[in-house]
Amino acid sequence: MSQSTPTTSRRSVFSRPRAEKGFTSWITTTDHKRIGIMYFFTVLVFFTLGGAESGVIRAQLAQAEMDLVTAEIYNQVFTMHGLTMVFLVVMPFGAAFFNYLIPLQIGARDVAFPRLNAFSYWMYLFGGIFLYSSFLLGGAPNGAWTGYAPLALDGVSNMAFYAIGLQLLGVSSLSAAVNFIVTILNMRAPGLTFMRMPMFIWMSLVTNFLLLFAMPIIAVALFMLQFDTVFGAQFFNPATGGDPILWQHLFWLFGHPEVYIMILPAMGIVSEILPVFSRKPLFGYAAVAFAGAAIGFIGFGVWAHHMFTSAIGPVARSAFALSTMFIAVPTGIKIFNWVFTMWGGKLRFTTPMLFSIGFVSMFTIGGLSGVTHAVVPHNAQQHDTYYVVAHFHYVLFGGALFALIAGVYYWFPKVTGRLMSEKLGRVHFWTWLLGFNLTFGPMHMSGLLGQPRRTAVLPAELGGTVELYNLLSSLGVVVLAVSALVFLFNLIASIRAGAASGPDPWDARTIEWLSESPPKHYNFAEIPVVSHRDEFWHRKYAEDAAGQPVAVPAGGSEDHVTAEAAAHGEGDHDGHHIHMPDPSYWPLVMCLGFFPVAYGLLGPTPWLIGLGVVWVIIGFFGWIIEPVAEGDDDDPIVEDPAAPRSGVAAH
Amino acid sequence: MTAGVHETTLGLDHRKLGMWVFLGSEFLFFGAFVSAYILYLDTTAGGPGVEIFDIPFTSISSFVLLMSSLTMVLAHNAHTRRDMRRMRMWILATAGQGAVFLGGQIFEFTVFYKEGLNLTQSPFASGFFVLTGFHGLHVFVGILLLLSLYSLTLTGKVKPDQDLKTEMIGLYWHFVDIIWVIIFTVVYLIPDLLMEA
Amino acid sequence: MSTTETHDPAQAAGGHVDHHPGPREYVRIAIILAILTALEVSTYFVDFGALAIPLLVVLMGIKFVMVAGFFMHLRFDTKLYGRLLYGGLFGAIGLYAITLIVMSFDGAPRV
Amino acid sequence: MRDRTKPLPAPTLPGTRAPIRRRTRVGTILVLALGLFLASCSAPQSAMDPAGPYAQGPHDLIVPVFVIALVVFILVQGLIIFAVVKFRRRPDDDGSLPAQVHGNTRLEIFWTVIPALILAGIAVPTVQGIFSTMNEPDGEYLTVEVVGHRWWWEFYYPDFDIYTANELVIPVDTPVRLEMTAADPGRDPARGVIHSFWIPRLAGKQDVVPGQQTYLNIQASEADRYLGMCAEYCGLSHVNMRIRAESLEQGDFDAWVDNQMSPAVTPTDGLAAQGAELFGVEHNTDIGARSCAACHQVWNGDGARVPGVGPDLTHFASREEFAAGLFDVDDEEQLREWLRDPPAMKPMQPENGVGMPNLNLTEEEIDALVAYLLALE
Repeated sequence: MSQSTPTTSRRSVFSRPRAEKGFTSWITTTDHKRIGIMYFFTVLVFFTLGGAESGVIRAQLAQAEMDLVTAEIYNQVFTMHGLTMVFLVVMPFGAAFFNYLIPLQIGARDVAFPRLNAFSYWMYLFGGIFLYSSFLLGGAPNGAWTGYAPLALDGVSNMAFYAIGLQLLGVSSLSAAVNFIVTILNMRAPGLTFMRMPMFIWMSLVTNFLLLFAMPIIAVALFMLQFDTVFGAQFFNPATGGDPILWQHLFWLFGHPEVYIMILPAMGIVSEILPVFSRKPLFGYAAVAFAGAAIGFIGFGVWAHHMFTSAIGPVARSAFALSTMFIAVPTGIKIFNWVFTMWGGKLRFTTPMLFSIGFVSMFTIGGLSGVTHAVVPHNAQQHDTYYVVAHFHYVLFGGALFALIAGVYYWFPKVTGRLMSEKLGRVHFWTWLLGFNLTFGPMHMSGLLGQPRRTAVLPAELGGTVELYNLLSSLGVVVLAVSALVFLFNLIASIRAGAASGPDPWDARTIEWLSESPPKHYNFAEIPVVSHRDEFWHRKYAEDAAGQPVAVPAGGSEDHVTAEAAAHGEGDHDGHHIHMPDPSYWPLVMCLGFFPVAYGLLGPTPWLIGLGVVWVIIGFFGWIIEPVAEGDDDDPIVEDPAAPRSGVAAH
Repeated sequence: MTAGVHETTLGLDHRKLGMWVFLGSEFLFFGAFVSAYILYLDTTAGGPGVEIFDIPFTSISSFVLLMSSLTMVLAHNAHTRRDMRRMRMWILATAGQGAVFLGGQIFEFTVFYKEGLNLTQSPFASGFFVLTGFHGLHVFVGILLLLSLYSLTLTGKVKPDQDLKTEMIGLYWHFVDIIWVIIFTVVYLIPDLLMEA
Repeated sequence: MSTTETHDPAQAAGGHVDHHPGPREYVRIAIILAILTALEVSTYFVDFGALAIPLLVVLMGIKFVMVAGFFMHLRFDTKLYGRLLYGGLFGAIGLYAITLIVMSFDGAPRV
Repeated sequence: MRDRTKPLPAPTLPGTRAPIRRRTRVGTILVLALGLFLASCSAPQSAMDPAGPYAQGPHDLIVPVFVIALVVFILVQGLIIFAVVKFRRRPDDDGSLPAQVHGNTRLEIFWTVIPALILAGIAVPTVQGIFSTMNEPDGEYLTVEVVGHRWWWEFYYPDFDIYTANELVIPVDTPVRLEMTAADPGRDPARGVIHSFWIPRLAGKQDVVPGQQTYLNIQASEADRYLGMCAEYCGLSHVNMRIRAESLEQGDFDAWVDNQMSPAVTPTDGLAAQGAELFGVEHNTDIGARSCAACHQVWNGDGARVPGVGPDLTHFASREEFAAGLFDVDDEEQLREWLRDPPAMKPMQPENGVGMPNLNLTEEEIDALVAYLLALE
């Protein structure tokens, strides 16, 4: 294989697919933007399922002693609601943004390992399908998303699906984490130092390090659970001296970083949007970045605050109370920095801005109720009640989801070249805010009034006040459902016929807006050279003699290409010389092999496991020996001196 | 070797950086199993405990695995010198020693089973078998990687100037070895001493 | 982090073997490792008393560092790799040590 | 500890309530937050309505924390609202950029240090509170052994050798230390799962773990009936695992103990005698799959009291409710329906070894058993 004539003339099973349009092009794609889009639409599907499950929950609890569904079904539904929203919605929603934005924001043409990236997506999709197939195969897991042993060991809990399904999703997250860490560390545009990185990149880096170190822990916990349930091991079985508390430690050693895995990307998104629509730089960039890193770091040291009522002693309770209170400090720093980013600005209330402000406001509530949990003696009253349910929905719905939706509105023009309807966007925001607070606000009260979580009916003995709050919550879900439909309609209508956005609809600050909208598959005709934080903004504005920023006339900045020139003035770069990773079947083929392995492990069914293992190994070999169209990845790429630096992405 | 390396931000190869990132996370994986093992050291439910270990036997297989790191690094060294004949020889030697180690582990497991220590016996037994079993799985994957590397050099798919591929597999192999350095001490030697004391 | 950014790429590139030891040194290191292992195993036959366990831990540490430093080339490669490896190692030791301490000394009594 | 009678008036927290009331005018959200305090007394299982020192202590700690949280909430939301109103782009905006402020070190240090100080202030009483709620009570206290089963609670008074179920009878103003574990079936921890013992008005919750012993202190200041529930998800019938604590004045409590310590009287004639025969009480062992005595103990004075797989029924009719607080003992029809098909009344998994199976009793058998059970005063 040489640089000049690719080997694509010989077609064989190992030839790489070449379709650029249609179904094949999507299932074989290694383009980070397409994978990001696939993540997003898969998330939408699972969000619909998880939302439907929450509808069942709230319908059952709308009034006391209802029996719309049996306790058996209810327990499956609330378990799957938790699993879906955590592992199949919020986490991969973040991954959708990582995929689409990280290369664009750091001035790269793709991620470090494009095929591994496709692999991560397929593992996510198949993990989700595997989990949901349990509904058809004897019932979904019903041991709650925390999977506490020994209840999870009981066959009636169907938790083998949980142990194996989450394992698949964990493989997806871990490989994605390696990929994104290498991408961010090693593929930044020239001049893009750490302290010039967009805040979303900072938060992505922290998040992926959290994933990197948290996923192996849950992998071990799940292996132990699976060995206990399927092969009769004794890790958590009290009968032979096993300790059920070990599960709780391992689960929350993963589970608390997981909380920050879900919220940090959202914080990154908000840190991008607020400056743009305030027309000011992020207030205290360094403090926000380091607070994010601190949250990630301390986030590993607070896990036992989920176990304050468990079998742990007063010393551990005290120590973890202190560390938990401590983590409120960096979180507070961030909130004040966001508020002061708006301070003195000229705020434009576009839909992404509304959702971002909503995030800061709602997340503050979740943060404050979080601090109250650290008051251990009273935590014993709040724990496992609807007060906790309210708290984590304020963090994950009012926090993470608000920001992720803000991100959808904000980067929609980047992805499609069109704008979403602002009018519908505003309707969506206000109904979303109302529905959200109506649903989860009353839960604070019903929890403090003694309503425990995970109850298949609302006991009448809790009293009329609790019933009233539950009815309000259930009404809130109706509002949320309507609001979600508005969003969905807006999304589809705007994809089809949204107004053209142009390359820079928001007067943005970061370099993803230097590329066209939607970006060409190689992202940048020429890799931008970065000399400032908020590089794109600095290319558009310069300071006058008085230090006041003024717009630079198009093409006027002496040492910079302007936005328009960068986006359109491709000159001699028409993309033909840019080598991009080729599509590949093998990530998909390899991932398919995990289906027989996973179903085989349920039984266990040895031949099915064997079939799957052989399949995976074949897929792996196909992967490593498939030809690379423009020369093997170890060969120097020299034929085009102006060729991209980042074209060296391993294939 | 790779022109591309000089063009990355840190001047590092993506794949090697990726391998190190992954290896860093593996400590969290094995660490959890080791912790469970330590926690359940005395939890034998009336079955056999650490006294069942045959330290001399395990020492020999540990030594074989340790020495496979030497042949691995020699294979890499030969590859960097473009000496593919030696490189293949050392690769085979490494895989062979890995196989000897695995064989020893299978033998050990069989003996333990016969003496009444099996996975379902006690938390101690589960901790021991699953920890060393997952290590064995890592060795097995390493052997597969070595054998495919070997065959790919034969077919010319891995070329003399691609010593990075050997280095990557070497990193993985050495990592599996240093994990065993820890396991050998923490799982076998120290508990054995504690039991005598 | 800034050190990893400013260092000379040529020094870090995986293919630059000029700084790496040759086969002779590798064999020498392996011999030392073998001796250390023999010393470890000797605790099984010889009674070192209270010193035995600290000795084993130190020997384990030396072996670990030697394999990582020489065979995995950490001594000759960019510091970032070492930080990733030891970051993972000490992170794991810290987290699991706390877990074991909490479970062993501040847990509930068995019935 | 303060004296309170039920129903309770508005909470009596003099120092803290006045400032809250003043802030109600700030906005509807605050009204909602205030409602949290006001409404908290109107529910029978409220965690904000302490009735004993082990609930009062945590309550006295959390109320100031709620107030601090409310102040921070008002501050932050106020800042947001102020910024949104004040700094919105005006219609007559000239398009110029606002001052490009990148940060302010002094401000940033300020909002790092102040929250840290506030949290340090909360941390001290928190740690004190942890130890004071978990330590053994000072002075004399009553010990009760608690076993969490799927899905009912077993109580054993070692001082009196009394077994009872779901209704925990305690003397007023006496600390009670619960020694808790979980097991299924019987007292075999093999298949026990984690539960959590929670009577909000008496104390916070504490998990109940199979194979381990955990402790919880409770104390009631009033003779009253307190509601509680299992608070850790424990499978199918988690919601149907209620707890009742009945606090009695010391004299009433002593009388109750005397009654419970006495053996059950086996009726000698009539329907109740047939019921006793069906129950299998005289044999007190398994005399066939449909014998009640295979699972339920009715101690008639022979031999030692031993816990059964199911709730102890020695003085069944002295309780107010059965099936873990779901049904009234007084309601004969509910008892009948229960005997007809227990899993239909309360989801259970007898095929999985937990819960009461349907014994396919005839109507005559049910009549006899009901008569017998209601005779077990």
